[in-house]
Amino acid sequence: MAILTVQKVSKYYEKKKVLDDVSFSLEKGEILVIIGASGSGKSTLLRCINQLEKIDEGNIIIQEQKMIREVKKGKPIYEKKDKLEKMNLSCGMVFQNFNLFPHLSILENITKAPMTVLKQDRKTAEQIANQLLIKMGIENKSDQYPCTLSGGQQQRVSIARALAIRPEIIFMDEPTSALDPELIGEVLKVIEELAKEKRTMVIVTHEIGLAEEIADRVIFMDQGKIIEEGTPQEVIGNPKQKRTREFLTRYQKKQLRFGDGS
Amino acid sequence: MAILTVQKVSKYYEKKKVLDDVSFSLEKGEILVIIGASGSGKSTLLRCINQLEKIDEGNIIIQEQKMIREVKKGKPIYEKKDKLEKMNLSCGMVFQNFNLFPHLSILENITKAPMTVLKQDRKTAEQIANQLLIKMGIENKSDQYPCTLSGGQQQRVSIARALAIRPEIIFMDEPTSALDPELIGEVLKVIEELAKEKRTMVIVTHEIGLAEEIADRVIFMDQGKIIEEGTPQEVIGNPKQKRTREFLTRYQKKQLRFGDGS
Amino acid sequence: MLEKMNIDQLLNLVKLLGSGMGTTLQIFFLTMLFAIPFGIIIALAKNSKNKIVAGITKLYILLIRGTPLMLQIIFVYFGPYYLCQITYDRFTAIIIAFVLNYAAYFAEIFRTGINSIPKGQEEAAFTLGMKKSQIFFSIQLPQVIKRILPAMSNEVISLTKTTSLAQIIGVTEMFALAQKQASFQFSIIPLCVAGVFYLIMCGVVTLAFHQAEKKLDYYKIV
Amino acid sequence: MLEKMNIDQLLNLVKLLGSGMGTTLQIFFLTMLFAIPFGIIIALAKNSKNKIVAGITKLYILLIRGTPLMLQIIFVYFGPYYLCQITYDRFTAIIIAFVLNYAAYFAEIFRTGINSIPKGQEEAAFTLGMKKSQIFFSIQLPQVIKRILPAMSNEVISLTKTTSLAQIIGVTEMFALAQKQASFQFSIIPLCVAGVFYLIMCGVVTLAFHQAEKKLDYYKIV
Amino acid sequence: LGGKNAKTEEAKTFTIGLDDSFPPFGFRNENNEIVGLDIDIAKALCEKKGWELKVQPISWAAKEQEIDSGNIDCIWNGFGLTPEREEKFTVTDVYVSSTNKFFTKADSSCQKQDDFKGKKIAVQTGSIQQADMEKSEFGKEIGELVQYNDYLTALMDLETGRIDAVFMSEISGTYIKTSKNKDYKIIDSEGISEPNRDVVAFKKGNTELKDEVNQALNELKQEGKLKEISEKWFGEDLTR
Ligand SMILES: Nc1ncnc2c1ncn2[C@@H]1O[C@H](COP(=O)(O)OP(=O)(O)OP(=O)(O)O)[C@@H](O)[C@H]1O
Ligand SMILES: Nc1ncnc2c1ncn2[C@@H]1O[C@H](COP(=O)(O)OP(=O)(O)OP(=O)(O)O)[C@@H](O)[C@H]1O
Ligand SMILES: [Mg+2]
Ligand SMILES: [Mg+2]
Repeated sequence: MAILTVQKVSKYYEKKKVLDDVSFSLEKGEILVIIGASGSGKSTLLRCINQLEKIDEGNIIIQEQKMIREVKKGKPIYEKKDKLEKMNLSCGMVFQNFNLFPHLSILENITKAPMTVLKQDRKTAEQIANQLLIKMGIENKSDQYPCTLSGGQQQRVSIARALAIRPEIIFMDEPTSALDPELIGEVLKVIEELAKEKRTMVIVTHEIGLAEEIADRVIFMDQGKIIEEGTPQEVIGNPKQKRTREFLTRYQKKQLRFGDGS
Repeated sequence: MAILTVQKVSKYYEKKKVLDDVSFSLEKGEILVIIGASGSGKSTLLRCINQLEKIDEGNIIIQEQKMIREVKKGKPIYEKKDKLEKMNLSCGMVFQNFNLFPHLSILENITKAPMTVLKQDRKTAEQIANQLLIKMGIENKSDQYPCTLSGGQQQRVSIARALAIRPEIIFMDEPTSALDPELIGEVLKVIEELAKEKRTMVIVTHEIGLAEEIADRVIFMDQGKIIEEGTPQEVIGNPKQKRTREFLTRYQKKQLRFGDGS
Repeated sequence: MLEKMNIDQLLNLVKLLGSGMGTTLQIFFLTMLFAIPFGIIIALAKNSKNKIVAGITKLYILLIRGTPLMLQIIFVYFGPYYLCQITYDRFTAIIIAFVLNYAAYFAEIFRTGINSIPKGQEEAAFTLGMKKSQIFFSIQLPQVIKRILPAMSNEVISLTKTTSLAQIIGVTEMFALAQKQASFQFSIIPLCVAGVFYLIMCGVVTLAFHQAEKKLDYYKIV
Repeated sequence: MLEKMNIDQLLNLVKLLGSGMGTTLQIFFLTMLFAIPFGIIIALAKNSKNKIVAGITKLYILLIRGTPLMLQIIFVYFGPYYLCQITYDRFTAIIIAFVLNYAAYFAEIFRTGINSIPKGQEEAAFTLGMKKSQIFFSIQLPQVIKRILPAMSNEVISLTKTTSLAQIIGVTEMFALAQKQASFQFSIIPLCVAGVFYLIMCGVVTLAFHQAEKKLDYYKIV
Repeated sequence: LGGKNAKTEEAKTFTIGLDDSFPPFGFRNENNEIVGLDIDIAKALCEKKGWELKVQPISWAAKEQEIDSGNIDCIWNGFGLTPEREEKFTVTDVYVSSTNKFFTKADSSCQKQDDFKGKKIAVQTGSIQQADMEKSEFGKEIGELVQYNDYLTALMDLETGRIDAVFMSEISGTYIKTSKNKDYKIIDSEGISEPNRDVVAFKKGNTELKDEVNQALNELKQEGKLKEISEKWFGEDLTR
C-alpha cells in the first residue's frame, strides 16, 4: 500500500502551468530523488504535498487520506482542517535555507513543535531533541543560537527539527545547495544515515552523486511534467529521454572538466 | 620585475592574527590561485591588497610603488592619498556576492566608474562596456537591472565592471561559490577566457579543478600563513605538507563518492 | 520674561510640575498598555486577506494619520454626546483618543515588522504542524519586537510630549501646569522646566529601549 | 454647535481657510527643502568616526527629540533677542525651528537607510577607484531614497499637521484661522473643515510617496 | 445641580467652567490653586446659596461643547458679552466691565491711537479684541494684526520690538503691569470696541439656573460684596 500517492496534480501560477498532470506514488521506506532543471516545478511539487501551496487539479493521498474531498465546478475542495492538520503532521520538510528560528536556541528550535503541537512535556521533548542532536553530530551546540552555526550545522539542526515531530515521510528541497562546498559533505553524511535507517524520503537535489548512491527511485522533471522515472541506473546511468540526457550531460561536462583533483 | 609584491604582511583583528608574515610576489601575466580552508585568511589577504583593510606589519608593493611609506613606533604609515588611489586603480576586484549596484542598469554598472573615475565620455565608456558584455556573453542584457539576472550572469557583469577600469591585476574572491551548481560553468568559462589572454590574476577559489586548469602557481594558506606554494602539479598533485594533503583529501573524498554520473 | 527666580521659587515650581507628572505618566502608560495590543490587532487586520476588513483598516489608518490628534480628542470627547447624549469622564476620553491614535501608528510599525520576517520561517513552522496563532505568538512576535524597537522608540518618545494635548479637554497634566504658571508668573521659565522634565522622560525611554535592544542582542536578525 | 450652516457660509469658510493654506504650504515646503539636506549632513555627522562630531550630533538629536517643538520655536524666536538683542522675522524663525527639528528626525531615518545598504557595494565602488563623495552620491544616496520612503512618508505626514504650531509666535496659518473662526462662530465646524484640509494634504502626500515608491520599483532592494 | 439634571435638591454642586490661565479672572497661583476675581465671586455666591463650588478647568476652544454636554453648569471666566454670544447662551446681567486699550513699551513714540496707524498690533487669537479690531475702521489702517495664542508670547514680543502694541482688555493688562512691575504705557482706544461687559453664561434655555445666579449676584452687589472683591483685585470697583 502506497504511503503517498500524487494523482494527476496540476498547479497554475496565474496563467502559467507549473505542475502538469503529475502522478507518482511512494512506498513506505522508499527513497525518491527528484532531479530536474531550475524552474521545472520540483519545489512547487513538494510545497503542494506539504500544503504550502494549493493544487488546482488532481488529488494527493497521504496514508490513505485524501487531501481533496470533492471537486465542485472544476475547483478542488480541500478536506476539513483537522484532517489536513493530521496529514501535515505526517510530513516533515527540510528547506534549502534551513529556516531555523533565529530567536530560539538550537534545543528550543527542535523542541518547540513537539511541545506545542504534540503536547510533549519539556523533559521528554528535550530528551528526544538531544538524541537527535547526537545523531546529527552537533550535541555540543544545543544552547547556541542559529546565527553562531555554520550553514552545514544549521541544516543538520533543521533536519533534526523535522524529525522531532516523527513524520512518516521526510521531504527535502535541495538541502545542500545553500552550503559552501566544504560543508556539503557533513549534510550528505546525515542524509545517508537516514537512508540506511530506511526512512521514507523525497529529496530534491542537484547532487547527482547523492541520487545514485541512495535513491531507490529517481524522477526527472521538466517544465512541470515527470519526463522519466525509474531506478538510478535507469534514469541517470542510461536515460531514455533526450531532455534527461541533455540535463545530465551538462553536469557531467562540468564535473569532468573540473573533476576531482586526484 | 614583479608587478605585485607582498612583503611579510601581518594583520590582526583585535588580538587574533589573521595574516601571519605573508610574503609572495606576482609577475605580469601570471595567474595565481589561492586555496585554503575557511577562515585561513584568503579574503583578508585580498582585501589588504585592495586597501579595504589596513595591514599591521609588512608592506605591499604594486608596480614598484610601496603602500607603506614608513614605520613609526611600530605602526605602518600609509602613502599619500593620490598614490594610494593610483595603486587602487591598478587593482580590480571581483567579489563572491557580485556587489552589483541594484539601482543601475547593467550598462550603467559598468560605465559608472570609467565615467566618474577615468573621466571617459559616455560614448567611449558605453562602447567599451558593450565590448566587455559581448566578451562575457551577455550583450543582450545591457538595459536590464541586476535583480533580473541569474547569479552567473550577475557575476559575469561584475567581472566586466572590474575590467572596465583596465586594471593591471584582477583579484577574484571565490567568484563562483555563491552560485547554483548549474551556473558555475558559465563563470568558469569566462575566467578561462581571461586566463587565455594572459591577464595577471589572483583567484581565491574552492574549485580545485579550476586551479589545476589555469593556475601558473598555487598558494595554500592555513591559519593566516602560506603553508605551501608551487605549480598546480606540485601543490595539488603532490602536496608536501600534511595540512595540504588533509585539505585536498576532504575534497577528493566528496568528489569521489558523489562523482560525475557518467 | 527671563528674570531671575530664587531657588525656593524654582523648587516650588519643580514640585508643582512634578505633581502634574502623575497625570502625564498615567496617560503615557495607559496609552502604551492599550495601544500596543490594539495596534497588533489593526496590523493583522490590515494584512488580512478579507478585503473588507483590510479596507476598513486602511480607511481608519488614513483618517487617524490624516487629521490632527487635537481634533480626534475633541471628537472622542464630544462625539458621543452629539450622537446619543452620552457624556463620560474626560480622562477616559483622553485615553480612548490616545489609544485610537497611537494604535494606528503602532499598527504600521508592527505590520512592517511582521512583513519583514522571512516567510520561510512561517512555512517551516507550518510544516511542523504549528497553528497560525502559535506561529504568530511564539515564532513571529518575539522577532517582530526586536525588529521594531527603533521605530517604536521614536513613537514612544513622541508620545511623551504629545500627552500635553490632554489639556484640550481640560485634563491638567504637567505641561498644562507649566503653561499656566508661565502665564501667572509671566515668565517662560516654567516652560523651560517642563522642557527639562520632557528631556528626562525622553532619556529614560531612550535608555529603556537601549536596554531592550541589548537584551535582544543575543541573536542576529536573518 | 453642530447646527446647520448654509452653503454660502461654508463656502466662505473654505475660502478663508484656503487663504491660510498659503502659509501652511510655505512652511511645509520650505521645511522639506532645507531639512532634507541638513538631515543628510547630520546623519553623516552622526556616522562620523570623529568622536567629537558624532558626540555633538548625538546631543543635538537628543535635545531636539527630547523637547517639544513648541519650546524650540519659542527659543529660536526669542533666544537671539535675550542673548544678544537680535530680532528677526517671525516667519524665518518658524522655518529655522522647523528645519532644526525635522532635520533631526530625518537624520535618524537617513542614517538607518545608509547603514542598511550592504557594505559590499561601497567596497566594490571603492575598488573601482571611486571617491567617498562619489560613492555616496551616485551609489548610496539613490538607494537610500528608496529604502527610507515609508519612514519619510510618516514624518512628512506629521509635518502637514505640525505646521499649525506656527501660530505660537503669531504666524497665522490655516489652523489658526480655523481656531479663530471656531471661537467667533462658537462652532467646531471650522475645525472640522480644517480637518478636511489636513486630510486632503495627507492624501496628496500619501499619493506622492506612493508614486515615488512605484517609480523606484524598477529595481529590487538586495 | 452639576451635570445635566441641574436641579435635584440633594446634589448641590455648582460647576463653573473656566480657562484657568486667564488672570486676573481665574488662574493658577504658584501653589497651583485656582484663584482670581471670578473664583472669589463664585465662592461668595455659593456660600450664599449653600451650594458646593466645583471649579472645572476647560479648554477655551471647547467651551460650547462643555456647556452643551452638561459637563459644566456655566462659563464663568471674564466672559465678555457679544451679540453672537448673547444668541448662543443664556446669560446673566453684566457684573464687571472694562475697556480695551493699547499696551505699549514705556519708551514708545506712540502717544495716542492714531500713532498706531501702519504699526503692528497684537491680539489674542479668537478674542473679542481681535474681532473688534478686524471689524473697526481703525483696524484697516494698522500695518499688521498679529495673533498670538496667549498674552505671554505677545508681550514678550512687544519687548523684542517686533510688535508695537498689544490690544487687550484693561483689566488683564493692568493686572500684568502691576503684578509684574512692568512699565507699559497704556493708551486709550476709541471707536474700535464697546466696553467689555462680562457675564456668566449658561446653556441656551437654562433660564432657571440663570435667574437664580443672577439674583444672587444682585444680592451680593447690594451687600457690597462685589465691590470688596473688585477692590481686592484691581484697587477699584469695576462691578456694575
Ligand atoms: N509564487 C510564485 N508566483 C509565480 N510563479 C512562481 C511562484 N513560485 C514559483 N513560480 C514559477 O513556477 C515554476 C516552478 O518553480 P519551482 O520553484 O517549483 O521550480 P524548481 O524546479 O524548484 O526550480 P529550482 O531548481 O530553481 O528550485 C517556475 O517557472 C517559477 O518561476
Ligand atoms: N571584520 C572582522 N572582524 C573580526 N574578525 C574577522 C573579520 N573578518 C574576518 N575575520 C576573521 O579573520 C579570519 C580570516 O578570515 P577570512 O575571511 O580572510 O578567511 P577566508 O580564508 O576568506 O575564509 P572563507 O573561505 O570562509 O572566505 C577568520 O578567522 C575570521 O573569523
Ligand atoms: Mg526549487
Ligand atoms: Mg573568504
